[in-house]
Amino acid sequence: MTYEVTIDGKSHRLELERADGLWQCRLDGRQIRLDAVLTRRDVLSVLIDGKAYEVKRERTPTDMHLWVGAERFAVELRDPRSLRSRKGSAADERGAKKLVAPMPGRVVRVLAPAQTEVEAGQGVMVVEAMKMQNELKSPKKGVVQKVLAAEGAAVNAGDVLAIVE
Amino acid sequence: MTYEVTIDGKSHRLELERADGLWQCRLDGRQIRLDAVLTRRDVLSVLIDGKAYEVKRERTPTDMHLWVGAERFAVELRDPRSLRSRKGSAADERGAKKLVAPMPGRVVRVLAPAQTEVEAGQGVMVVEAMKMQNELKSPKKGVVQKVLAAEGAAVNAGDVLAIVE
Amino acid sequence: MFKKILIANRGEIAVRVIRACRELGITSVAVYSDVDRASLHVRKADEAYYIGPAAASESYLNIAEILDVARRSGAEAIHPGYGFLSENAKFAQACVDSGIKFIGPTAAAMEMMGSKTRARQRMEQAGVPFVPGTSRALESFDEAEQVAARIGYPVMLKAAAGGGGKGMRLVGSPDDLESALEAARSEAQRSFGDSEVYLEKYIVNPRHIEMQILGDEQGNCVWLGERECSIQRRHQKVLEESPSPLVDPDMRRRMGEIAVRVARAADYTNAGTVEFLSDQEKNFYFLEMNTRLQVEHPVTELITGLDLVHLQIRIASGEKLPFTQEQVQIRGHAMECRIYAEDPDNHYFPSPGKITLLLAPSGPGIRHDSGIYEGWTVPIDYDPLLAKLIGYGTDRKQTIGRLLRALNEYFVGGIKTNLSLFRRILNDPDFQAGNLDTGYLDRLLALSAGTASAPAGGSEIAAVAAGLFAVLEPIAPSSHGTSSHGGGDRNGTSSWKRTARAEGLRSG
Amino acid sequence: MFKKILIANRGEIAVRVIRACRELGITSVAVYSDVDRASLHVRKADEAYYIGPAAASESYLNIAEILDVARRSGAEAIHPGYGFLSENAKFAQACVDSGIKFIGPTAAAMEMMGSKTRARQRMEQAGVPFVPGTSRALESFDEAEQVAARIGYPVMLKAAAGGGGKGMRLVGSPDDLESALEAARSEAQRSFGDSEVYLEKYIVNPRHIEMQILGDEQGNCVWLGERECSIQRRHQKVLEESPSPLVDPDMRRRMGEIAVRVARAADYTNAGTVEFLSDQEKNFYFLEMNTRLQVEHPVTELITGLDLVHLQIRIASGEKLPFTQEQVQIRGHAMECRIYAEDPDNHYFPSPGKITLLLAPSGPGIRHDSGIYEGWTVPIDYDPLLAKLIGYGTDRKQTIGRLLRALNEYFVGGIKTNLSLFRRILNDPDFQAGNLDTGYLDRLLALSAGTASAPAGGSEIAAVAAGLFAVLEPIAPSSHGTSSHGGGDRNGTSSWKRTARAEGLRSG
Repeated sequence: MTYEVTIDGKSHRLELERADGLWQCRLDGRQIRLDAVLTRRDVLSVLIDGKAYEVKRERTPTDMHLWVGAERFAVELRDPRSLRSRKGSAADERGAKKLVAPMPGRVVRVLAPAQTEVEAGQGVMVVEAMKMQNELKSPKKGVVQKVLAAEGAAVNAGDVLAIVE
Repeated sequence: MTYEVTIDGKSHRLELERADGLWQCRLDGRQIRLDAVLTRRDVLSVLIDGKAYEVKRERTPTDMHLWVGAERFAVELRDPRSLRSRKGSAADERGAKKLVAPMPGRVVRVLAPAQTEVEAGQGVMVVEAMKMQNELKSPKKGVVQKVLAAEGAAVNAGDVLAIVE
Repeated sequence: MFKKILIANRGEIAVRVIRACRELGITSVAVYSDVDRASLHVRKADEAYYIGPAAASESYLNIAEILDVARRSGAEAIHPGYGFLSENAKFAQACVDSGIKFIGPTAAAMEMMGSKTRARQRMEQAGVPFVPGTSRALESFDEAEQVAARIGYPVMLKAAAGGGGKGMRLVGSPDDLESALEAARSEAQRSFGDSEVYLEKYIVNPRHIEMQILGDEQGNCVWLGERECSIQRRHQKVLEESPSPLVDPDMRRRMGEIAVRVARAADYTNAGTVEFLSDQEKNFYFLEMNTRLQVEHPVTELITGLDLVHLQIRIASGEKLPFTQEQVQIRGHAMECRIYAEDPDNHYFPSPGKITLLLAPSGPGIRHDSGIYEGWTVPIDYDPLLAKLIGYGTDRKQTIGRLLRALNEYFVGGIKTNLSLFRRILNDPDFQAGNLDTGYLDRLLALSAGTASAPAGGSEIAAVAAGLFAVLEPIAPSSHGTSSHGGGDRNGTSSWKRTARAEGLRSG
Repeated sequence: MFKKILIANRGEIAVRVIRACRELGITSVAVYSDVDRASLHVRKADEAYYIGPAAASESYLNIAEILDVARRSGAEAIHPGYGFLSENAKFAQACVDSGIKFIGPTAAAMEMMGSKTRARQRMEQAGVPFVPGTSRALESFDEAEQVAARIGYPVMLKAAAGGGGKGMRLVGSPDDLESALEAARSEAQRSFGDSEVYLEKYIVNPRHIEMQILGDEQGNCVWLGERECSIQRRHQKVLEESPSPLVDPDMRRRMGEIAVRVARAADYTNAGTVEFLSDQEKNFYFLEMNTRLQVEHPVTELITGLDLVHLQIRIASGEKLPFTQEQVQIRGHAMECRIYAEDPDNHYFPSPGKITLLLAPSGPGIRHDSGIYEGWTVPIDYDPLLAKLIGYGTDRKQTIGRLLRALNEYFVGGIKTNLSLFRRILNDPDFQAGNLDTGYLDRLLALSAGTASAPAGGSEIAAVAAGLFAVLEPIAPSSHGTSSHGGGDRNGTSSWKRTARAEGLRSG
């Protein structure tokens, strides 16, 4: 199996192959022989040259992280054989940008309704959770195209709240 | 939804219906109104008239139990609309009987090879686990038709080890 | 002894009290709001009743509804936990009026301690030490000069009508007093329309140290040792310990005796905490009394071997304190980490949501008082305290080692927590040396986090593990971030403001 | 202090020692057999090495392989845990010969205590009390009469060559002595070809009480309080507590001093336990010394506030005991439940297999030392001890209440455990009154289990819940028993016999 893995934004090429009950890996060309078992859901026990690592997988609605001990890594994984391509999202990044709820909460105020011109970093709406208010700011200079959550609405992490173009 | 539920061998007819976010049940004709949520996998929180019950579901390879607090109940459930019928297994019970491994272990001795005549309660084979030996006894008087696990074999809970007819 | 108790709270403290009830053979009654039906306290209670919508004002602060549940369920007493109604004298009185025992002090004692001016008068009469200074406005510069000379520099000028730092001036030497007084007065006039200013000794690097007391309804009162609570962020406690690294047996005895004097002066019954401000020379001054069980009560339980909730219930049921001051044995060292749902990498913003994976620590010297479980969704409506990790050891060093070990085992996936903050504090040499004051944590956080704890090759292992997970436990592509993971976009989150602290959950 | 320690064990005790290493900043090295790759001790260790097939003789008892791993990994010391190689003097010596520190007593001390006759000689010289009687064969009826009169009736006659009850006779009064002696002699002759018989005082309703000691390599030795271990089934401990309900401060001091005398007579170092048989009048007699850490060491840790594994490691690294006998503070009450994978409804047969659901207890006064996790498959190859649930409280009653509360929270699904046995013991009035002896548990189990604890309507709730589960969380029909659930057929399982106890894991 071959994967393209991005760890904290840095891309790696990973080849994995089973060998005598162990795993033979090539990470960016470098050979690593290791022993790995899934101990329980989302918890992997990895042994490399006698060193033991407990790796935890964390999934949130918006992203995936792996924890090696107490250290956290943002992870993206793709199988190069997969048909899916990155171009779509790359184009997204250039044009319209989405304002995404970073955590569940409730919209308490819309600061920049649709069609408002906004500067990069200007507040678009205020979301409250656990008695704290979070002002969500425009990721770019542009015009608010749509506001997708009204005042008083409950939102989940990962919900698109507005689009700025 | 209507079910036939057997609790510790006793059969009950259960009708379940959602009503205003709660559940309206009829158990053997008696009305029970209750509030139930699945809190995590296999753990149900049930409220009936203010009383709170934590019900745990336990699945082993051979059976299913529900625990209400510290009390354990053997449970069978069937949907009467289901096509499956009980006749097959009922016939089994009358004719050939299976000798089933009650837990994982290793066969250390076969006491009654195939074609041996055995009395009810006579030892058929010995299985060892955790340094204790368990003599599995014939469930009926008859002849050992087949022995399905050889000496030294590892067996799992629920495996059929022999058939006596 | 009571047969049935209602717990007017939620989260870890409700679970804590439910456990105490079960240990004493008392039936526990939980209450819950719309978003708490699946909460751990409802799972663990013997009975549970719905009391209203998510908003605390309509559920956990809804006195009428809670008393109605108490009556319907036949509860003889109510434990308020901390926060919510725990320091609400009206609620305590309403319980009495309904013939239900409130497990805590009387409404009168709560009211007295709740009024700063009445409390100060009464406590000064009882000989309780306050920060030296004038409690009234200064008449003249001469008076200011005399008072400052008497209490010693540095001193702090404060606006009598003030708050929020307006009209405050720190004065380091006599030369600066006159100009500072004028500046403070004119700023006070501009800000509050009142130029009156008073003067207090300025405590350099103060420590927040508090004393646990317990009084029965027969007039017996004991102290149970101090807790150092100097590790604070935005005036909220983060980590507490007992004994305090500062306090020696003599200071402990003096502080304990004064705390008992405070309690007696207020006719105080049940569990309470007397808060002091201490300087680094072991002078300490009365701040206020918390008239309830504190979040951090477990550290006192571990060093004394007592169960404060059992004792609260026994006292409320009319029992005498089962021991004397001399029989209290303080042994070992305990420390509590408050585990919050908040993101340390992002200004400690709250992080409610679904807990996808939970590995809880256990083993020697570790107590875990938790209100969460794997698969539960932390609601957006309440305080972000998830659980408390409490360590006990023979001495402070062993306790720190055990907590670091437990933090290593502890994992909460799906939401952000402040677990990494405790790794940082407990590994910090200044903390380990016991050099604490209320500014400690802000100073630590102002430093860059550093990368000392990162194991070599961690990112390589993560890369390999990502592939292994994909092979061994594939997950649906929709549920993880194969596309851009910019959802938690750092640009998008900023300038959180705490809006309300009506429940005061984090203060104590 | 050591930098790296190898733990030559598995299960909960390996996890326990790994935790201590991490708390002390020591790198831990685990070893594992074929069936333990996914075990908790491998997950928790810093390093882990394969040592052989499932059979203990080829892995956890494989001295050559374990020493090879120690050398390859650079471990400076080996902690043997309990069971396996922990009381193997050859292993202790092989460690020394390989330049690796064995964390425990010297091989010489282990050998001495391992030999009953040498140990008895040395201990009698040191004035350690044994059960009164003749240690040699009786010469004549006259001698028997004199000895019996001296030590007092009842007495027990025992075959010198004997065992298994053959040639034994209980004698209640002088009138019965002569006929009993003749009967015992002829039975001994028939059974063993040797008619020699000796005589001992018969202890009515004996209690098993043991004393923890700790000695450093500088010659200091202290005792740390007793543990009552009278709750046994088939001579295996099930529940232990400290203090013993029988022991008063004077008896504790006397027993402690004799235990220290035993240790000194054997030049004993590190942690050890001196076992005594006690009668109900507080007379106690030396039985044997266990030259290792005991399964039940946590109860001593909780009442003393000390960490015995930390201290074992410190002592082995050459440190002096950091406290004196006078500084040991015993406070509160602790009790341990040994959670085994065995079926209480079916003669306590072992029950290995996959753990499908695990709810672990926590909170005030609860310590959970576990070697298991949800999703793990308990292998068929080793001792069925899964975990230890240890409770601490201000007094014995509170400790029992806390354990009952914790047992209520504790759930292990997929395999059978003896959790219900502890509910029964802890709720039993005789146990609560402290009326214990080594026959207690057999008597309790001989009574029918009763149905006192069954809540009314439990089966109705189970019936409704079965339907609710089917709607809310349907599972594949293959994985639960919709067909006849006769798999665990009661007829099929019987007459288990314990085959070997080479590792002695359950003995203490």
